Amino acid sequence: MIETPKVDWLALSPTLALLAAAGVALLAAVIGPTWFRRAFAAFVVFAGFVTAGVLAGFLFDRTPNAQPLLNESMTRDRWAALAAIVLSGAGALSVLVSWGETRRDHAGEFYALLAAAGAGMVFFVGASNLMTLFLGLEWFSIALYILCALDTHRETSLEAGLKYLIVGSFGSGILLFGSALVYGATGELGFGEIAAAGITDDSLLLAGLAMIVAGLGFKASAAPFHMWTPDVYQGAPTSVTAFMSAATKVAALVLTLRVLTVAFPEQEHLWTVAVAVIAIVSLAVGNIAALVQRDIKRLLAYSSVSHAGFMLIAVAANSELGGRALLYYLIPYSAMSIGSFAVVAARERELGVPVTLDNLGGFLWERPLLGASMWVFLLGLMGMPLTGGLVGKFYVFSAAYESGWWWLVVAGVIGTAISLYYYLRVLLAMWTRPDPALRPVVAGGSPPRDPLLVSAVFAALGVTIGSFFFVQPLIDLARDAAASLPF
Amino acid sequence: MQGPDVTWYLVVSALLFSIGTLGVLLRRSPLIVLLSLEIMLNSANLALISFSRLHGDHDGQIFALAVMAVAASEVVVGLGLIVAVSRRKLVLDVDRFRVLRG
Amino acid sequence: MGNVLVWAIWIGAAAACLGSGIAVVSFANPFFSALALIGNLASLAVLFLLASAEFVAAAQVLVYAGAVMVMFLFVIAYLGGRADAPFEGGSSWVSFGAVVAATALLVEIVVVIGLKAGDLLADEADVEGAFGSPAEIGRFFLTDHLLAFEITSIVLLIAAIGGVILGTKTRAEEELDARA
Amino acid sequence: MTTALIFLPLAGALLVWLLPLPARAAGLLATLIALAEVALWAVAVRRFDFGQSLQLENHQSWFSDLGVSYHVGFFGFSLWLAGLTVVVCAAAISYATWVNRERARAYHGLLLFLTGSIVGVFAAQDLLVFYVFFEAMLIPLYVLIGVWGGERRVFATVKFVVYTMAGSLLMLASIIVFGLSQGTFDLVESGASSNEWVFLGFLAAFAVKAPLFPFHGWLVDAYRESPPEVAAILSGVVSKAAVYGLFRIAIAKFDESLVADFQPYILAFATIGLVYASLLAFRARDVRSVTAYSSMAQMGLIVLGLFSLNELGVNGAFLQSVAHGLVSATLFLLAGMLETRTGTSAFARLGGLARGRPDLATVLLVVGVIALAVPGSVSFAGEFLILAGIYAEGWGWAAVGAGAIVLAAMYMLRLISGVLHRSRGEAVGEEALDLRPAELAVVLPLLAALLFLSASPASITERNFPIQGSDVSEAAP
Amino acid sequence: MTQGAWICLLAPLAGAWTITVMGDSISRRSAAWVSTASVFVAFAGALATFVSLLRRGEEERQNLTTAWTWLSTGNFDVGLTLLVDPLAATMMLIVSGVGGLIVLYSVGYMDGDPEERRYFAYMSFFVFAMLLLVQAGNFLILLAGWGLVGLASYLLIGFWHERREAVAAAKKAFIMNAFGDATMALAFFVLIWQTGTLEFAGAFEGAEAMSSTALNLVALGLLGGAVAKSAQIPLHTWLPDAMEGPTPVSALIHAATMVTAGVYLIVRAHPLFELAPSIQDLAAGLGAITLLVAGLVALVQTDIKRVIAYSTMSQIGYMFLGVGLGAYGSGMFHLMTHAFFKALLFMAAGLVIHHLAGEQDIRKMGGVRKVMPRTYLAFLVGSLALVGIPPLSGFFSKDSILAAALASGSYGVALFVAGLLGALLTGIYTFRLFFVVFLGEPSPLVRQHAAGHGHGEGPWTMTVSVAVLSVLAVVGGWIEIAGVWHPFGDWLHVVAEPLVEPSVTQDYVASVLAVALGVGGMGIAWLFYLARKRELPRAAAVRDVLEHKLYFDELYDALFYRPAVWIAGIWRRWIEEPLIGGSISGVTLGARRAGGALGEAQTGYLRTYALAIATAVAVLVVVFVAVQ
Repeated sequence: MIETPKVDWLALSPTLALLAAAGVALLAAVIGPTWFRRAFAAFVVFAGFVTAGVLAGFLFDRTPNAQPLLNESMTRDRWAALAAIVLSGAGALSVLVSWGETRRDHAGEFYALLAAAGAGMVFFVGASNLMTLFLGLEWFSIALYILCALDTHRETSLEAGLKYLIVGSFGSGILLFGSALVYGATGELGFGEIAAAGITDDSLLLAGLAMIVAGLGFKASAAPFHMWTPDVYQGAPTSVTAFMSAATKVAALVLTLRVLTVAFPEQEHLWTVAVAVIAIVSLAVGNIAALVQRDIKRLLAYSSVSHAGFMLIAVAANSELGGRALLYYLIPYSAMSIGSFAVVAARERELGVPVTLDNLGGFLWERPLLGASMWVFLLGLMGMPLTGGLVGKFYVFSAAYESGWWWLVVAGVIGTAISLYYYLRVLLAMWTRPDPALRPVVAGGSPPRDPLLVSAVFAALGVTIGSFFFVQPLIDLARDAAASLPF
Repeated sequence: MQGPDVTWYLVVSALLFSIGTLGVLLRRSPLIVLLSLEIMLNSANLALISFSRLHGDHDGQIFALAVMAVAASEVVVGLGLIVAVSRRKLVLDVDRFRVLRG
Repeated sequence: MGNVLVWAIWIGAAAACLGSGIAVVSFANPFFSALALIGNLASLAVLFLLASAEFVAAAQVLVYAGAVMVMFLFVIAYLGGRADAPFEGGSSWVSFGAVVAATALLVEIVVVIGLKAGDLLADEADVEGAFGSPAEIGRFFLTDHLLAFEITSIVLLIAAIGGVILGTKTRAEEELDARA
Repeated sequence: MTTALIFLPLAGALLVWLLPLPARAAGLLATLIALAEVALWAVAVRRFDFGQSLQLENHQSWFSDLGVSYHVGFFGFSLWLAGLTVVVCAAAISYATWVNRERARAYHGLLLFLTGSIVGVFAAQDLLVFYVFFEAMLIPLYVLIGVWGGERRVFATVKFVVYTMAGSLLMLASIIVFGLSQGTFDLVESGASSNEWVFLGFLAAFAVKAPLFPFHGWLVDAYRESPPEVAAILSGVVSKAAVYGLFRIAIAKFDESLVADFQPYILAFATIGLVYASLLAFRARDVRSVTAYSSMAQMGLIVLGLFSLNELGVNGAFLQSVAHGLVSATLFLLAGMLETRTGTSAFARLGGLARGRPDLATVLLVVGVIALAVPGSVSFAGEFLILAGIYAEGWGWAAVGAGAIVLAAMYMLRLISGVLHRSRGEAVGEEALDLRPAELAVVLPLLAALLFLSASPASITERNFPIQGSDVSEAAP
Repeated sequence: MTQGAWICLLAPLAGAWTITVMGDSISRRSAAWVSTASVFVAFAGALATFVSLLRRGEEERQNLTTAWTWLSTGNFDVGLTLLVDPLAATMMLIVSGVGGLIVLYSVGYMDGDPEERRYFAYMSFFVFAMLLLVQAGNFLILLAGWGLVGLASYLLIGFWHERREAVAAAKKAFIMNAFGDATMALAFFVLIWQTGTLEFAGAFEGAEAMSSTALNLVALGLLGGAVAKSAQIPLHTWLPDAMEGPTPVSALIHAATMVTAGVYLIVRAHPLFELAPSIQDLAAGLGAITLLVAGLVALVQTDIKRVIAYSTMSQIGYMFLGVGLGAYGSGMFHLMTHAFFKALLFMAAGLVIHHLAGEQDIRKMGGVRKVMPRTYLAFLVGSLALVGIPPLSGFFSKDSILAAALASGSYGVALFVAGLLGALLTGIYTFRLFFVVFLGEPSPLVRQHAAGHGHGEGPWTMTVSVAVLSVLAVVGGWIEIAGVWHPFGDWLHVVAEPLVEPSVTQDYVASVLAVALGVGGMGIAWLFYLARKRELPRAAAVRDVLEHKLYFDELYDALFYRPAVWIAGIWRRWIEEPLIGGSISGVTLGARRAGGALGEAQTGYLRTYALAIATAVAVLVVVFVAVQ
């Protein structure tokens, strides 16, 4: 007779909330009347994300110290909980952003998949053995593949979906083989057990570790595993891009740090250096490649690559301060990237064409509020004052220096210096006179009254600026969360 | 156990893995690329199973089963995509998908 | 005696497996590739069996070689001639790099395995007959790896939805076609 | 008090941005806010006890784990620099109102934002706060130059950005190293560091901002392309952030032995820059370039004074900072007024403006004469103290500096004659009017301040440092 | 008693300020009168000061009065301090008195000039600056006045700013003086670090303890300033050009007051010079050289004002000679008389120029006496005084200097000879000018202007002041008669104890010789220029050199100006534009190129993306396994 294991429902509650939302939305999409599907699904999924966030907060509160669940299938700790909060926030904002996208078919499914992807990430950040890691990864990846390709009438959307699917499966195949090797070396799947196996320099283990790092680096879109990023970000529906740019990074980076610290403490001397090098490459590639971009989504994609570099610096620090820095950085970063993509979406809808440096002209004068918000977001990505971006960089560099990586600090500084150039091009482009040829056409409806998007932008704005003034509370949260990893 | 020991299983899986890789890297038909991906996943499965045999615990086999499911899902989505693509009367050739670049 | 037989089967399976694998990536026509893959999966199932993973082997044959590949063949048939694509090409350095990278990976993994061949991989646990039996697997799925089990179902569900969504023609597409 | 002084303009900026006012009204509102800021500063001066060191402090923990806190306050000298800021910015804003720049709301908002952040720089007593304001000061400048500038504005902006940000990011790295090794980022609590790389990092940032000799690539284009009032703020005030930083951080927060090691090289670069810029100014082709190079030369002189490391020199440096700030601001504003009349500031096409334009002639003459440090003027007092101070470090420095003063006479007189004297230039039409009352109202206060200070420079030098008669290492907080 | 001093200082400033601020709201005439009044008020203040000083005993004649601290840091501070003592009082009287007369003269002279207001504002400002200079109670304030007079002279030389030459001359004057200011400033730095103060008394005390090199440096620096300001060789080239300014300006600034400031400085700072005797001798030597060279050059000049300008240089050479030898009283005495007669000469010349509608070339003049008899008289008086014919003022002052030279050793004798030669030259060039301009037959130009302009030889303001100065030029010298009485010397005694006391015999020897040579000079001039008994010697080379003023201008041009321009050009072409300016554009270009390359790598082929991943993985694995 099988004694069914005791399941900690609270630990799973955020995931379940999102799954439930997905299910309801899906049902609505199938059975509800047409006019009713979209609104209902959107509302349910938004509510699902909010609930998940609240539950995650509750979880954070109730989890003073980490507990492995179900024979280390997953871990209930504050690290995962805080990440879940950020993810839920990102998801909720993306829902608001996506509302304005006039999608006549599959609207319900769209939101269902969004919720499903969110659920996958929320689960993923808590995963703590190689199997759940792989499954969680595939869970949200597959959802994202579909979302990217959802606008089947747009060739770019299809192209993005196909590229993401193939390259992504390739990456996860490598991750999988790596996991297999690690399993072979240790005979264990759970992170803690792998570390407990106490195998220090086993070539199987190391090869597996290398492949796992690569697989996770792929999801975090760190160079040289980044090349799918610009294409996919550009081709995917903008709201999906917004969600991916924030959430995927959060999930991937948070779990990367967890795997590396929990499962491979003995190999620290290897993976810190590897991560550091990857970070530098990402900084260089992301920033330099962005210099010549004219398509804003593409430019922001490259900038997200460079930001992955920044956050990997925090990972490479491999210290409690590093974890703190990573979690802090993720909060304003998510807000800024979602916000900026939201603004791009708004512009795109009123022009009916992809947004480039040229047709961003005069945006600040036509849409002062959105333009000003875009300003703040870009300044934040630059790491300028009055945005959390500055404090985030500050923490990351501090962590790097504290761990003795002074050359990472230098690299980060240089990267930032380069990045200013292209951000500034966008900033100044918004000030230039509007080109009469680019009067808002009645494509997405001109100008679309989209209060939800605007409110999303303002929420992101609030986080971006608030995280600058109220560092202490955020840092306290981050400290508690980072405390649950073994540094 | 009878027959060759685990090492040889692993060699085979390694060979399969690189064959799959080659397929992904070389072939231009998305269908065949998908098939090659399947081969990669299966090579991993082989490794998992032989390791689980080696250590004598079931985790590897469980993992393998899960991977099977995942592989199936990937195939489903992939085929759906391919169908959608062909619906748009686009040539089924991954090298033709380069509107997005630079 | 039996050992020799096992050896023979193993070698045959392995050879078939590798051969069919090569066939998959080298056939010009996806249809044949798909068929080759079925063979590949089947021969893999044999290897699984030899590695005392009965249930996995069975699943491999039923689920994989059965269901999935059939779906594959359906799609290929549906696409008809447009499924064919030139063998390879594009920029030559990509092909060259591909070969180099793949062989590099192969060599590395083999070397890694070889390094361990002596100690770790030599002494395998001896297991009782029930090892890998459906009952065992099922028990694990319901206890230790409950989550994994559930998640696979979720993943499959999502994939199914995706298949449906991507498979159906949207109104936007229809308009485009109408315009064309 | 200090917080109010910093945030009044920032809040004003928000107000100007948000209120849907017509251009003129927005400008007037901005001007009023700027004047209120000046009044507030006057109150601060009244409250300030020049016998004491750091005052008007506001302290508020920001994030404790790294020991960063919002800590602002004023010393005597920084209070003067802040005063310079508010006055010059008020003049600039009112001038912008008078010339009625397009998109006035954005423009004036940016100017106010600039004002607030500069004041913040001079008030900052925490390294990160300093960095924050230092950057916040640059953002509006980028826009003001890049959007409202001349034809080659983008080029100028890019240069400016690349230089300044390279500098200030180096400073960020230095700040992090300094703060983490000191355990706090508070400038008052932290001790002196002895890490020369950190020192060089700070030095680079301030050398770019000043600018010092090899780091001035952005100077001419930025000063030539930006709107006159922005150039006025840029050269008059923003460059002084470097002075404050050099003194408050590079000198006060590093081991005397370390500073002493670097002193000769810094002095050498400052001197080279002084002569170099003076000669280039002497050959420059238009008013703006002359003013640009001259202010570079002045910064070299000020740095000489700072790194004389004795009270004469440092005190003179701060006096000269205020003097030069007022002078170059006025000169750039005048250049702007010239351009509105003649459409150019090139000497080749100017000349003869003195005839029939007494106000313009008088104002330009007085400012120019003060700029060349005619004995008895405030800038003369400043340069005299600086050179007297640097003389103690070696008569050679003082000799070169004195020579540079002669060069200053040469290029300033060239500027004055090029604009006012000789036969009328082709760009000068009869319709080119004398200064309008509004323009006089903008310029005369600056002029009055200069004349007052010329009558008694001591009113500043007596109040820079609490401990009179001590050597600067004590005067330095 | 110091109120007088303050009134004297501030009245002109107030005048200048009023005119500037009132602008168009007062008429040009009233501006002129405001200025004149302000200067005469200053004169009254000076008189009051003088009288109150007289009332006191010898030793209470030095009063300091401080308005406020001007500049201070640490333990070093400088007040806005005035020093009222006999020397200052004398200068105040000369400056405000002669100044008053000249400003009054300008009222007529500048009548009708469109920018009269500016002119009179400048004039008052100059008087203020000059008074600040002579009343300064410490070196820094003295330097302030020193610079401000330079500024005023710049403004007034370039008053007619449409004239390119005028502007150029003004710049030249200012820059050369700026050089002098710089050397003085350097001297002050030494003083500050050696004595800790710039107060006269304190500095002089502290100087006792200074090393001789430091002292030499200080004295040299001061001398540099004095030489520049007083247009002594080698810093003299600006003065002749300065004649581009209106004639009253030349009279006031470049004859009577400012250019003599160098002499005043040496007397004021005589303790420092006495501690650095070599430098003091240098001063005397420079004076001697200047008086000869200037005299020679004056022989060939054809511009009436330039001739007088060179004579000014040479007369100041006498003064330097005197104070350089320590005959401070004599130097100051000559300064005063020279102020009288040289101002007189300039203003008389001004009358002529004014009458001839601005013509200054003496070759176009002649027989002016016929049309301007009174001017002729005045000019005659001035010339005689200049040559030093008894009993006119120049006689007494110049001879006391020569006597002092005679009385001070072999070096003195050498200088004495130079002085005598100078007297000869003075005679020649002065009367060359006089004969050519006034005697002989009226030239066409003169006849053409014979009718005059309705007001005889000039408006009353001009004639009156000329008349007053003529009287002074005659009687000015009688307050110091060698061997008879010397109140002037005693008056200055407290301030500057002279180093030499020539005996009466030495006095008489000097007088006889000097007068003889002066008369001789007049004779020679008569021979060549009036009686035309002899042709001028055709020493073309010499004449050429003299007409080019010994090529000083060309020399400085080649030495300083051109190199500066050249270096600046080089720097701009080879450093500023390519290196400093180009660097950034190079960097950004490179960055963009790299970006383009990366864009190329992003081919769009998803197979390359996969390839990138595969390669990276391969590398990672190798590294990990290899390093472990």
